[in-house]
Amino acid sequence: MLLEVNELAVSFGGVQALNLQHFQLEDRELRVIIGPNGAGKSTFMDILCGKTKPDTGSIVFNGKPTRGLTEVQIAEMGIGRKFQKPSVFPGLSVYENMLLATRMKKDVFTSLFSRMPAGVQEKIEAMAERVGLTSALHKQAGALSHGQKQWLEIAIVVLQDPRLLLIDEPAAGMSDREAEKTGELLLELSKQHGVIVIEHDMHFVKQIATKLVSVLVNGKLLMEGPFEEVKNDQRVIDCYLGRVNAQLEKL
Amino acid sequence: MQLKPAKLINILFILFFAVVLPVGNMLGLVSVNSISLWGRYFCFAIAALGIDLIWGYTGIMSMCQAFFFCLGGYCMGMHLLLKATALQQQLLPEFMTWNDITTLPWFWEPFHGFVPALVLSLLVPAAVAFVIGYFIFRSRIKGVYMAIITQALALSMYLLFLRNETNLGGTNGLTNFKTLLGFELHKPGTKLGLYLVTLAMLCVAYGCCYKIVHSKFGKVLQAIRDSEPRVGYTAYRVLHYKLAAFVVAAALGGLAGMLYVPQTGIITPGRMDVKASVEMLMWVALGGRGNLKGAVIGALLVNCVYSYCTSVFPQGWLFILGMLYILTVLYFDKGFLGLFEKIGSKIGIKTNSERYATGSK
Amino acid sequence: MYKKIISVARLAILLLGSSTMLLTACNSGTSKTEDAGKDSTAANTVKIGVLHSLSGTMAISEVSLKDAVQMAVDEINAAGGVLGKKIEPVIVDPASDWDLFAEKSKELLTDKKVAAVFGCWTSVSRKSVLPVFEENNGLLFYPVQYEGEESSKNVVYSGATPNQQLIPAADYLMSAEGGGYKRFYLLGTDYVFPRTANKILKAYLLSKGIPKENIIEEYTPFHHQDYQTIVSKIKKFAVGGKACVLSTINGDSNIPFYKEFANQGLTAATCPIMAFSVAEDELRAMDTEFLVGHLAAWNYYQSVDVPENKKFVAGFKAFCEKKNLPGGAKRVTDDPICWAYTDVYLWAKAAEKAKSFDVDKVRTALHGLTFDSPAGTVKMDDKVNHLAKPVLIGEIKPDGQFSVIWKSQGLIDPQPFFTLNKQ
Amino acid sequence: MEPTTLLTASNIITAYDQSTILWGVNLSVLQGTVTTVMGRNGVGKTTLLKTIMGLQKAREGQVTFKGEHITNLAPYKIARAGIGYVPQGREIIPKLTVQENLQLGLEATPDYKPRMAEEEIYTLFPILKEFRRRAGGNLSGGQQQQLAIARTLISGPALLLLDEPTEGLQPSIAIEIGDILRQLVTTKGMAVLLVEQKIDFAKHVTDYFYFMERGKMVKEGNAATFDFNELQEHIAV
Amino acid sequence: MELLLKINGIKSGKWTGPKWLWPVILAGAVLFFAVRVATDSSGTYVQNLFSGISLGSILILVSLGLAIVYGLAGIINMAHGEFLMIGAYTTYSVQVFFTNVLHVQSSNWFFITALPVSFIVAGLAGLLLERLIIRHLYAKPLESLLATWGVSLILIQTARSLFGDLTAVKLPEMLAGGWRVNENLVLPYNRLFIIALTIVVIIALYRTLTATRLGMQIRAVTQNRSMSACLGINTKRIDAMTFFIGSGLAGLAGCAMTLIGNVVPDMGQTYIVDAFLTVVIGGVGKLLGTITAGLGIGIFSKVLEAFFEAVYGKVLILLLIMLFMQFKPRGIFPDKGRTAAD
Repeated sequence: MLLEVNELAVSFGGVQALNLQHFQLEDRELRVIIGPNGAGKSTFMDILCGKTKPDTGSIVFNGKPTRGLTEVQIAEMGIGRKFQKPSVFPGLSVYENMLLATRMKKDVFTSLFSRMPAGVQEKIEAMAERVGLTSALHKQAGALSHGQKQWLEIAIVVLQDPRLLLIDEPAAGMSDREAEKTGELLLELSKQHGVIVIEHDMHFVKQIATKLVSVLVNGKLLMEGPFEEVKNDQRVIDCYLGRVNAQLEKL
Repeated sequence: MQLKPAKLINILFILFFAVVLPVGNMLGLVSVNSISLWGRYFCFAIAALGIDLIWGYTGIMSMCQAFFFCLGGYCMGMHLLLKATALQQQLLPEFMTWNDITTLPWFWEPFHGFVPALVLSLLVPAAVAFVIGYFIFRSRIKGVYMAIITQALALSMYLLFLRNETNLGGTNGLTNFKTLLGFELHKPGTKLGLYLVTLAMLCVAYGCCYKIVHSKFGKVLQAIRDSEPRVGYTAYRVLHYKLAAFVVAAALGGLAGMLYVPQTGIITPGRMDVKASVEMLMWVALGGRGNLKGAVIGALLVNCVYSYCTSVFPQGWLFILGMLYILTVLYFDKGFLGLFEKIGSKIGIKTNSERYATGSK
Repeated sequence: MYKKIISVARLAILLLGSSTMLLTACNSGTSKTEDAGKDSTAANTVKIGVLHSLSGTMAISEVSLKDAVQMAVDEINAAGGVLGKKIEPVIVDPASDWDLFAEKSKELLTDKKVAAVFGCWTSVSRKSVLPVFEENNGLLFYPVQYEGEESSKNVVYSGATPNQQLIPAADYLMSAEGGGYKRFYLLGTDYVFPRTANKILKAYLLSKGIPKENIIEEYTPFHHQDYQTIVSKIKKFAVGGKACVLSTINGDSNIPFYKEFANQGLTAATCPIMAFSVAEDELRAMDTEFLVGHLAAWNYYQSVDVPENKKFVAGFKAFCEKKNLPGGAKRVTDDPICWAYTDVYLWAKAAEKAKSFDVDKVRTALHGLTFDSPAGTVKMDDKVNHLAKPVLIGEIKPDGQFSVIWKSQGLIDPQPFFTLNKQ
Repeated sequence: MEPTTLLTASNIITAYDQSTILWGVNLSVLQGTVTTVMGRNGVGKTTLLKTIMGLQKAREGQVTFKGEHITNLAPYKIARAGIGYVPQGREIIPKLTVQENLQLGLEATPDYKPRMAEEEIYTLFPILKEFRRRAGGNLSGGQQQQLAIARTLISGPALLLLDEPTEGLQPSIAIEIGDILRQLVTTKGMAVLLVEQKIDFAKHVTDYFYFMERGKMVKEGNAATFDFNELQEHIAV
Repeated sequence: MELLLKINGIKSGKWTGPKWLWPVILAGAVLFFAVRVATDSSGTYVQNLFSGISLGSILILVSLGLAIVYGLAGIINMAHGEFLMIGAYTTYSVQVFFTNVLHVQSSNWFFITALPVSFIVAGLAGLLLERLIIRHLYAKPLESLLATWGVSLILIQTARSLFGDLTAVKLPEMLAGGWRVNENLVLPYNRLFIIALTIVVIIALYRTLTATRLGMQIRAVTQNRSMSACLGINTKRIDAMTFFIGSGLAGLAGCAMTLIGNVVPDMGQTYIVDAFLTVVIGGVGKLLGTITAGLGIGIFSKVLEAFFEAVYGKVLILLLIMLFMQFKPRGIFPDKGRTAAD
């Protein structure tokens, strides 16, 4: 078990944003989380990566609890996060962006004095190839298009070589072709890493949801199951198509 | 190929200040006064490099850099004053006598020797910066809060140094220095020597900062400026990096102050009031923040303008300086250097950072 | 496009505004260079430096001194100059920045090669330029009362030494005529003059048999504005009777202090303040009702009744009006202004006597020189560059002037290094 | 009588920095109708409304309202011209009371007088009357939604822009809001431009549909003739 | 140090100790003071308390304008102190006008006139500044800090060339002297007036912000700029109005300051850092926070000053503030919620 979450709850200004009874993820599993806006999907990721401190609950990652740790400590344990709004280092070049992310010793003195470990350059170039940024390697990251920034951020997260990747809406702002490529990349990544993806685009979900899909509604887990089952679940259809359904209210 | 004009400028700069000016001085074309003026400007330029590192590259607006500058200055000043006192065969510096102090305060003791003074003038500001920085960065104070807190800190330290009870000379500060390592400070030769040492230190500081900025460490600093949370998620300890940058900036300030004192002949708390720190920030803003050359040029230029205007427009220089500040912030957010580049690109010269500008289109 | 026009217009307004401000500010500055430059071939003029802050915190006090120097220069030039040469003042602004004082003095001495420099107010500025003058053998005329403990051959100190101001004031307060005060609150701004002054006063008072517990010493920072706590302390102190305050409070802290003093119910009758740093110029534009009856000790007041002074006061007012200086004909003279003015004459007289502008010769000629200053006849000491002069205790009147209530017998010799046993 | 065209947007191109969101959108709203734009997340529906409102500058194209150009005018001018805007997330001013929030709606009127009496609004939304002294930020989502609509109604706009009004609302309130919208359109002759993802709600209120994909209108038609099965396919899976 | 923090229930900048502790400490301090005041025969404590409230009210007066300007526009106005100076010089000019042109002998009238005039003059100066410079720096606090620093240099030097020297304003007759509580305790009328003025200003500002159309517009724009625009509010006009009020308040403070101090070109500098601290500690843009912080700093300073000398009191206060920011890096009343986290 890579990740196990129990009784996780957080509220902002009195509004319950997340109230998760139980959530777990196997190693090398790709999990898709869907749900309407404001369902607490991003908040869940914020808590996992340490950005938001939960009010109650336990998170056990790789056998170790992560509650109370800082973002850096959690990142060091091997959780990488890609945000909904791409967060890269706009002032640095694409190459430098990737260089900073690459897994190596990251303390002050190493950064100041050590030479780059062998193989990093190749690793970065290979990754650039993979995400289609080879030609843009020496461009400033701030000058990239939205889609390219998405790619770059994914590259940054992957280069960190985390055990668990948290990917928030990777296909937003991408063309169908690009989205498909992203999906392929995610599938490939899931062979070595645990991956959690938040996504709205059902085409994309269909492509990558090889195992389980979790549905979050109003901060609670509505259901969990294979994509076909989720797709045909009446409650899920309701919450995506807006048909009135009393079951939703009982949650 | 594109690096060439930039390198050329560097070489011209060093050539002019390291060869032309000193030779001119020896030939009697350049007055000793201008030599020591430039020597002092170089000190400011070193401090400006530190500010550029912490503000321009890391994006932390520290408004107590002048305090670090003064810490370095005071360390050197204490040494010089003890030497001068010994030379006059007195036991205590003059100001202590009229303050009814009979024995040398303990914290003056280490400054009898030149080497300890040298080391301490770098170490003290660095250590102070470490303590302050630790508490500030740890509680994630940033942006405006950082600026105001450091400003308040500078103010309180300024008030403290003004007091005679601190045994650092009060308002009058430390003055009446005679010799440095046996050289008489007022001799033109010593002045030229100090000028050259300062120039050399400026070059060394520039070189170090250049290395820092272009190392991975420097990239992390810029990353912190651009997107601090992302740096955390990329498993860098932001606190450590900020702290390191702050300490280096403080040490550079200390170095500058240390070199400044023997050339100016006085160090007073007036150097570290609220105004002083803001002015230091303005040098960097005017020169072009986030660019080491900009910091150096800004410091040199603003101080030239300051010296010139206070002589030529004794009552109007504040308007000139104030206007310069406003216009810079409003119109050239990349400072003089940005302006030069704009002009340069118009007439077809492509400089190093121009590449970024075109890249962003 | 529209936006562009707006922004260009804004730039134009900003530039226009700044240049007009600059012009108005430089107005007085340019007029002086015109005056000086009228008939000056280089050989026909002799340069002097004027080193007074025209901006920054000290400008408030120092600008008047610059005006006084200029007035003296104009008068001397109108009378034919010195040794047949017109005086050309080189005015720079050290901007209340002590480092800049050193820089500017270097510039004046080495680059501008001036014959003498008239300037400085604060001790720290004097200390800052002192090495420069000693290294380059320049001559600085320093017109402000100071703390002593210093006597450089390169500085002419025309202001009072401690014994020319503090001691007579203390004597007066302790005398039956002055009120026979027995309890003293020494209050000052925290810098070298008040510190030294209070040290001297304390030693002197102790030597006169005042018990230690009847002397309180306290300092506030520069620009201190809030005197509530201190005044309430004084009030408690004053309850014991026969108490007075010896104030070396500097500059802009005085008004808040006096106002608080009056508002908490203290008066000159119950507890007078003897000030060593409050002069007419500071009281000029001010509501003086709080200060009436309080005392000061100086060597000169505008109200001094000698013909030279009448001429000087009238001349100064006319000068300020003619030059369109702020305040115009309402300007007043005071002790430092008087000495700043006198300094130029002393220098001119010494140069005439020495028949040279050479610093060493002028200095030799200065010694023993007498001059009919606005304060009366004063005499340069034979050995040190200090003036022997009268000491006057004045009481503040409602119009911001002082009425002289006590005058020393003859001239008091300067004593830069104060020692108790000599008194 | 043939209803007149109230708002037209022609060939609108809008971009944030480098990425273009709207690629030449055409749309018109008739007086007294509810026009709905449907489409998945991120196709540019919200950007379209923001462009009409002047919050986002159109790079190309024109917006006309009541026959006058309002392209890229300052938002407050557009509001005063008679367009009310209820954004996604409602954007209630959180620390103002309900009543104050309502009063802010008057800013869009030239004489600061309500076009719809406060009482009338309270009859439409009785819950607001009950909570009128509460801070807007303390209301629940549905209440905020009602407040946001009421806030624009008070100035009597000719056109109401609604951005996903039912998002996060409990169904009963969603229906209520739909009913109110219909009521306004039929009794007051108001026009509504609605942006929605939920077909059921949209179907309930809409006269004319647009379907949007990747910054362009790809399909339009009358509510009566629109093929909803195809649409459902598009939106859901 | 770590240990100390742990004992106090403080970990990584966040208060994890019992919630009731702060109120209890506060109540204890108040109780302590109350007992001291009640048993105080010499008037020292009342005097100190009064001094503290008086200083605090000055700080509040100076900071209020700063707080609303920062809250609305995100501008750090380093020239705020200079608007105070403008207000003071306006008062001085009004006095000169009354005595020299109108020949009014009573010194009460000029001051009563000067109060509104200084508000308007400083406000207009602020409006001009907003039009020319600030407008382009909204939501860029650090840049605005530098630009307004330049403005402050220019304003100081302008005042110096216009007025030249140390000036002071006559104290109005009605405010001379003090209220004699007992032999040891005199509360000066001018300070009582400033406290009263501060209360009036707070109430007026509060009324303006809560009960007028302008106030509602200001609050709306402060909280949600773009939505306010969509509702038909001309946000630029509101920005200008806010700047007018903020600067005007500084002018009013300047007018009040003439009661206790003199009028000098750089008088604004004396208070500016303290004012910034007040705003920051109060929680940026929170009026209640500003008021609390102003009073707190005022009283604390005076209490400390009674035990230490003025300078050490000040240094100590600054250190305390630094320490305070460790636990509450966003002030007494921080913005809550998700957005405040980064």
